Amino acid sequence: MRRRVFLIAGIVLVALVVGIALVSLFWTPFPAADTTGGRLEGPGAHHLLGTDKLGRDLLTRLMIGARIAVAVGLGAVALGAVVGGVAGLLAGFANRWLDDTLAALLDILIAFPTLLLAMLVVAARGASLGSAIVAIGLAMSAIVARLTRVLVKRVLAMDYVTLARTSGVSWPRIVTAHVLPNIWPTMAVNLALQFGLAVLAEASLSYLGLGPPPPNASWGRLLQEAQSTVLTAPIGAIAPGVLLVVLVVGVNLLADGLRDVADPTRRGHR
Amino acid sequence: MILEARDVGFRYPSGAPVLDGVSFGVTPGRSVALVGESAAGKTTLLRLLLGLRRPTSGSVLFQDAPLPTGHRAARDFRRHVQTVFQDPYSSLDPRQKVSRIVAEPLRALGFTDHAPRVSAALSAVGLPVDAADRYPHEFSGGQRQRIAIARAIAVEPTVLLADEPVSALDVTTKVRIIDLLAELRATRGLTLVLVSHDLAAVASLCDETVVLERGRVVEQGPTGAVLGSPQDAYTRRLIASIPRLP
Amino acid sequence: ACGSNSGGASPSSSAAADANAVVQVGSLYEPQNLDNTAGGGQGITEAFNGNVYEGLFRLTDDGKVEPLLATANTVSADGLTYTFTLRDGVKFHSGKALTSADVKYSIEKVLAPDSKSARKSSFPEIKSIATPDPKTVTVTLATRSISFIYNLSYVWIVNDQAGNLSAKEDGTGPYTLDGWKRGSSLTLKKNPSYWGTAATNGGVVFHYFTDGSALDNALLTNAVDVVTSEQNPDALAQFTDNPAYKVNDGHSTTKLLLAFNDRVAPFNDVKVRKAVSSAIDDKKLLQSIWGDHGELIGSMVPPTDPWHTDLTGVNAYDVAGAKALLAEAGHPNGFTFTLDTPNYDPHPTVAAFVKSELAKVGITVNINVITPDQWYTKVYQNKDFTATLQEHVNDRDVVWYGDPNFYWGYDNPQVTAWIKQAEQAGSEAEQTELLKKADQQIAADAASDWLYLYPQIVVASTKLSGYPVNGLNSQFYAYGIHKG
Amino acid sequence: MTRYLVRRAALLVGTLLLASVVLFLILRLLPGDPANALLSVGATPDQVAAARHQIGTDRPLPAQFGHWLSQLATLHFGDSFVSSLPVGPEIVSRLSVTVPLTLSAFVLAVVVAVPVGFLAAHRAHTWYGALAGLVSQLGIAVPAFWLGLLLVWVFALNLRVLPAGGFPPDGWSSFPDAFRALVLPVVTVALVMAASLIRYVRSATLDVLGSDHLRTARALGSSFAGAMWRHGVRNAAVPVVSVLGIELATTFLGAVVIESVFALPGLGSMLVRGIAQHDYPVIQGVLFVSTFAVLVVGFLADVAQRFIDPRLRGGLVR
Amino acid sequence: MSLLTVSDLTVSTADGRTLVDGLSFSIAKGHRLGLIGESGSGKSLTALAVTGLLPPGLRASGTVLLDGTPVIGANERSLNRLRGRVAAVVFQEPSTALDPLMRLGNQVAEPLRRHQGLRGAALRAAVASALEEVALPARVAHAYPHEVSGGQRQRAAIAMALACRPALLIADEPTTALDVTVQAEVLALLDRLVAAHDMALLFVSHDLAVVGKVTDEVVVLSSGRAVRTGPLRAILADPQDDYTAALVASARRLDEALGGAL
Ligand SMILES: Nc1ncnc2c1ncn2[C@@H]1O[C@H](COP(=O)(O)OP(=O)(O)OP(=O)(O)O)[C@@H](O)[C@H]1O
Ligand SMILES: Nc1ncnc2c1ncn2[C@@H]1O[C@H](COP(=O)(O)OP(=O)(O)OP(=O)(O)O)[C@@H](O)[C@H]1O
Ligand SMILES: [Mg+2]
Ligand SMILES: [Mg+2]
Ligand code: NI
Repeated sequence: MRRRVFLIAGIVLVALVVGIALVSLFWTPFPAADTTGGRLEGPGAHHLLGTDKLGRDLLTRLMIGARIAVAVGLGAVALGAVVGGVAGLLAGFANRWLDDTLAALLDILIAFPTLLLAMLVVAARGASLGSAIVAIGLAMSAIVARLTRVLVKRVLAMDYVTLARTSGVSWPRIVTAHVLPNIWPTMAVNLALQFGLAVLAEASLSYLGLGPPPPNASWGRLLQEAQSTVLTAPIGAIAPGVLLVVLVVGVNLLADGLRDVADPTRRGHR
Repeated sequence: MILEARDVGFRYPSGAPVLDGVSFGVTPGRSVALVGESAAGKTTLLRLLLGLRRPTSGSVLFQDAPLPTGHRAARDFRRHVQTVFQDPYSSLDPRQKVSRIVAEPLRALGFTDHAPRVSAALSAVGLPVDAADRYPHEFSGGQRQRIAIARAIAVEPTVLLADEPVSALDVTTKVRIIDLLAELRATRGLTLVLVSHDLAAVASLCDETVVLERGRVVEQGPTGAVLGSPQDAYTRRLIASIPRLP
Repeated sequence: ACGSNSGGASPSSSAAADANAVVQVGSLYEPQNLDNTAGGGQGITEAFNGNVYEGLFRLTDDGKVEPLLATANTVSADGLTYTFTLRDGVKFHSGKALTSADVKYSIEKVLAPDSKSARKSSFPEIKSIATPDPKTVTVTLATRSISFIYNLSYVWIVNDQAGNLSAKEDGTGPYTLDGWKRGSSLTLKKNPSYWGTAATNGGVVFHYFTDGSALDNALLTNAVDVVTSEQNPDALAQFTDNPAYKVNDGHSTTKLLLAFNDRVAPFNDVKVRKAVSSAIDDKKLLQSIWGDHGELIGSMVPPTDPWHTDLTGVNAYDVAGAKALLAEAGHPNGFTFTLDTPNYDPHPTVAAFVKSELAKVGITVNINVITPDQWYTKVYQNKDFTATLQEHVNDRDVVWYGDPNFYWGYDNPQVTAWIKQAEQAGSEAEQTELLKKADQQIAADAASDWLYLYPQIVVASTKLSGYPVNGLNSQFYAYGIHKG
Repeated sequence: MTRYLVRRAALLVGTLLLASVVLFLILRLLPGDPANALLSVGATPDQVAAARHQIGTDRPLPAQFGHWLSQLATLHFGDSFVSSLPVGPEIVSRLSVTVPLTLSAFVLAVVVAVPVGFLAAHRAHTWYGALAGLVSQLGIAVPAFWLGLLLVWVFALNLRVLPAGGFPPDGWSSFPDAFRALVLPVVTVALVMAASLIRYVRSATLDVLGSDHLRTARALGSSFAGAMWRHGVRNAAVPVVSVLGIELATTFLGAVVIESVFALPGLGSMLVRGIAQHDYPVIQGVLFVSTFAVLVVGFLADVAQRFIDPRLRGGLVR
Repeated sequence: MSLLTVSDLTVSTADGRTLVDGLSFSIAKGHRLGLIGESGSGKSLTALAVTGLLPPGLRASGTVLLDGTPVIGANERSLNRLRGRVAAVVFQEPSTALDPLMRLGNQVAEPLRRHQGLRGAALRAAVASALEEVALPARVAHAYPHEVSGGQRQRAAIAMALACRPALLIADEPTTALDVTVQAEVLALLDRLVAAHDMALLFVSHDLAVVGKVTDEVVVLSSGRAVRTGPLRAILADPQDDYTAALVASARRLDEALGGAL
């Protein structure tokens, strides 16, 4: 019962942010680049949440930020899951020598900070939303790969995999029929965690000027800009943070809940 | 001989020899038991017979030819030889419905009529039709073992290799599964290779018995002869250990 | 219109001041190393200029050049030979007495091939430096240079025996270096054997921050006494409302430019440049970024340069006029261009504003965010850009408009000639006159769009007095500060 | 165990070598000219060429790599391109902030996370357990610098009990000041770290609570606390230790933003500056040290795990 | 007076399912009782309820008196005094019932230390003799559980349970996971030790033949209910109810198959 409550809470929180992001594609209270408002206006009828230094509508910026947060989270997680998942699968199946080498390489990649990767990608492709996603996704893939490797090895040791082999099931089919379905519940929960970390990582990349270019500011950038005006216009600093927390917590609850509902072994009683 | 081990020796890459000069064979329609205490190498031998591992020395023959290699060539072998394992929990993928589990070898071996074969196999092992739509965790240990057997017989194999298929079950269930296997043997002419240390099961199911001790065959012959007048000290000890009803 | 110089000029009652008190200074500019000819950067100028090292001349806080280690100088009639007499009794911190050899060494150090001095290129060609006696230095120039004395105020006189000064110092100033914790702080101690008036405090500690809010917090918690350059106008409220602090609004020389590439279309057309310049509401931009601080400028010359004239009326904000000009230039429906924007503040914000303003006249701006390194290679060296944003920090840098090869590619032979003549002028009045003409011309040509002049805000505890408030050339003279 | 240690240490050295090659190559892949950072607007082409020659980036790559490796072999990290000062001493000086910061935050995080995670598992069905879970969820979602700013606002600006930031100029020689300077940053990092640790401790505890051997101990008269202490802690430690290793390693450089918020002269800010200026010796030096630290921590975690869990001692289990 | 009295024991889940339903039996000092039934019939839960060790989420009601002390509703402290000293348990799965991280000698030492207060050399001697009692070589004391065979693990578990000389030994399918040969040895060992120390025994199994090796009296459990109680021989001769009849028939089938072969 409590699981249901958490799942529903997760759906509501994520739907809220995703809804905002979708709406922002068609409609925002003001155009993204509009600077016609006054400097740091408080909330009012015209600007519902007030404006920033340049007179941009805060609600508009938050809505666009939602779009970026969702894009960064989904994009980075998708990239990390694919690249990391494939690398982890390879290591999981590899012979000992290859496995050791891959594991050492993963250790090194994990030791390198995301920041360095981000600088590399930005230097190669220019600062953009895509670059941020690629950088975060690549950094994430090392962590995903490490986890995948362990999970894959565990599944491969199960009797049902041996049985599949004795029935002449091909390796690719074993991967899609047994390995992936059995690792995804754990992966999903971890990827949800990574989703949150990706959105937070984008915030610090934006902080260092490596995020998407203006006027499409992410929440991280909003937070950073508003940090200097937190005394005069606190909403600007609080609102993006709250949305960030809403999204990250929502995604985690959603993933936990989905696992519980979608995983047959957790449904009903034991 | 449909399946035969000829002077087979084996060691795992990271260990001491497990099998040493093992020879035995099974003719179509007969059943052979491999008995021996834990770590004697029964499961390992089974793996070799299944072609999951290659013997370090000697050879394994299927229909008097070496085990085929390669995916295509092995298909015929796989169609003829199916397996049931001891642990009814880890041998069923917890995230697949029973229908998919049973259909897996059908799909892999190129059968097209999945649905009728799945329900035929399920009813052959005495499971209700609606079992197909459920997940393994919704079944008891005995029922799971039936699912595993249904999976093995769905492709109508000629040989069934079973690794301790009843050891994890309680007495009542054990008897039911033994009956089921006996029935399948009778109705389908199934050749059975049974790995077990449970001599009651062996006595109920197998024509011949091979006794393994630490990777060597110490005794083999008709089950009645091996159990009735054991020659080897280990076999005698094994028989003496069996608890009997008062 | 802003700078009340009370912080610097009038030390209040020094009765309460403690001559041994240590002044805690908060700054955002950490030195890279301790040598301004080896890439020490803005930070080392702030900490050492006038405090640890001294030049032959000193640039005062209000922009005047006065003699320091030189007591007198004479210029030959052709304006090519300068003779300097050195002050008596000056000793380096290591104890050695100052001689003309040190001066020759120090000037040559700035001009050496491996010198990374930002001033190197502004020096005129020096033919020879002679040291007829230990107290006299004679410098012969290849061409006349009216700015020579001014430029010398940037040349630190160092001990010619000192060797590599990247991690130590040997100057003549009122303080000696006591310690440097990289990434954190730099400590100066009063020099007990200073040749001149001793410092009015016991020492200075510069604390370095990378985050403006952290710096403000340090001031609020009395961890520092003064912030050399406040970057956040919105944090000022907490100091202006508090009697324990004083906010000083001084003049800086840092100009924010929307620099066009004047070589390429569409900005090779003066009408387009003028249109863009007058389509942007600089006043609103300044107000947005800096609140009530900073000033508008109409050209490259800040009010502290002697040749300043108020040109804010040229190409003033006028959307209708801008549209008309665009139509005249053949762009009635505007056009699209890419704005190369450095990735650090305030550039991205300003870019967003420019985009929004130009949208009103139909011009579409694509913002391309780049790193400082990319800016240097792409824009500065390869001149591969259409328009860019950049801040120019130095004073007296209008002269760049006289160099057609400079990155913005402004090429007006008349202006080039004026600027060249100005440097070779016989008097400062003549120089000023010529540069004023050049300045007016570049404004009229809208060579770039000068968006605004940064404020120079020094915030200090009211316990402090006698600190500089203008921070010209990033310097921060600490020797006159009283702490009570 | 000794044989394992030798093999594992050899692997560590191999990985480190591999890391230094990867590191060097990645940096040279970065477009951009390190000489740029040395110069300002107004630099002449001669100055640029002179700068390139001085820092050696005009030499062929293998020569540069060989030079760096030979320096490393004698434990020198070279001179910074930008400041021309040796990198090694600066790293050492910054480690004197980063290491205490990371380690004490780590210890504090463990001290917080273990009891909370344990209670969250032990009382999984109560409001208390749910609350602990929720708090850790929130902790993961809150950006670290937000938390830092909040702590500064409360403890430095309002209560005035701790400094808002900075590190004393004479470092640890004025111990009380240095200690006070690290309190808030340590708490910030620790809370963020604890939030994710709680989850791991909780699940490890759940596993242990359901284990047969704990039940055996209890069935033979051991109290719950006694059984937990003698059997539970060690068994729960096995999975947690490996996570701890990764966690400690990522915090080592992850504190960049925190260093900026609290104006601490740590390794993270040195790296950020190095990257921004393309100062290869600085980046290489910092990353080499941090990679080394991360790998050593991983090594220690592995060894600790094997020390705790005899089942792992069979072979080189990674 | 009986050592263990169970009356109307009911175990149910939080959502109201009844797993053990109104079970009653008693064991007198020095007597033995077998608890049999097929998988899932509630045998293990009964054994756990008797020692107050039900997993969280399950509730017991009814009365369980161990040596006169009520177990259900008792506080931890008094239960800890009963466990090990009055009643000790050997569980089904020797590979998980022992702490994988602790040497067997230390595990055996633990109850000795706790209940007999032994330390140092005396403790080491007691451990050695406890191991000797279950016919384990002394070197096993230094081994970890994964380093010895399943039979040896189960012997160690028995040694732990016997270490404090409990008045009642509860053995929950102690041989199900073992080889027949090892099973025979362990059963013989149990039989001998229980007799030697005059302990009472509650023996849980699904195998009538195995139960028959150690005890005469049995309770037959089906779906949590006792369907039959009495001497094993009587039950074999006359199963009465359907469930017991099926159980007996299965056992006979296997036994006869063997008999035919031997
Ligand atoms: N993958 C493996 N790698 C190394 N050694 C193995 C492997 N699998 C089994 N062994 C070893 O090979 C020997 C024989 O094992 P096997 O599993 O064949 O025995 P078994 O007769 O089936 O025993 P049981 O009755 O316990 O199932 C044992 O000593 C075992 O430890
Ligand atoms: N913690 C639990 N929560 C809910 N149901 C449980 C729990 N533990 C056991 N059960 C259920 O209680 C019933 C009886 O379980 P128990 O373990 O006592 O059976 P058993 O007779 O010991 O069987 P086996 O021979 O397989 O050990 C089973 O249906 C089982 O699914
Ligand atoms: Mg086996
Ligand atoms: Mg049980
Ligand atoms: Ni003014």
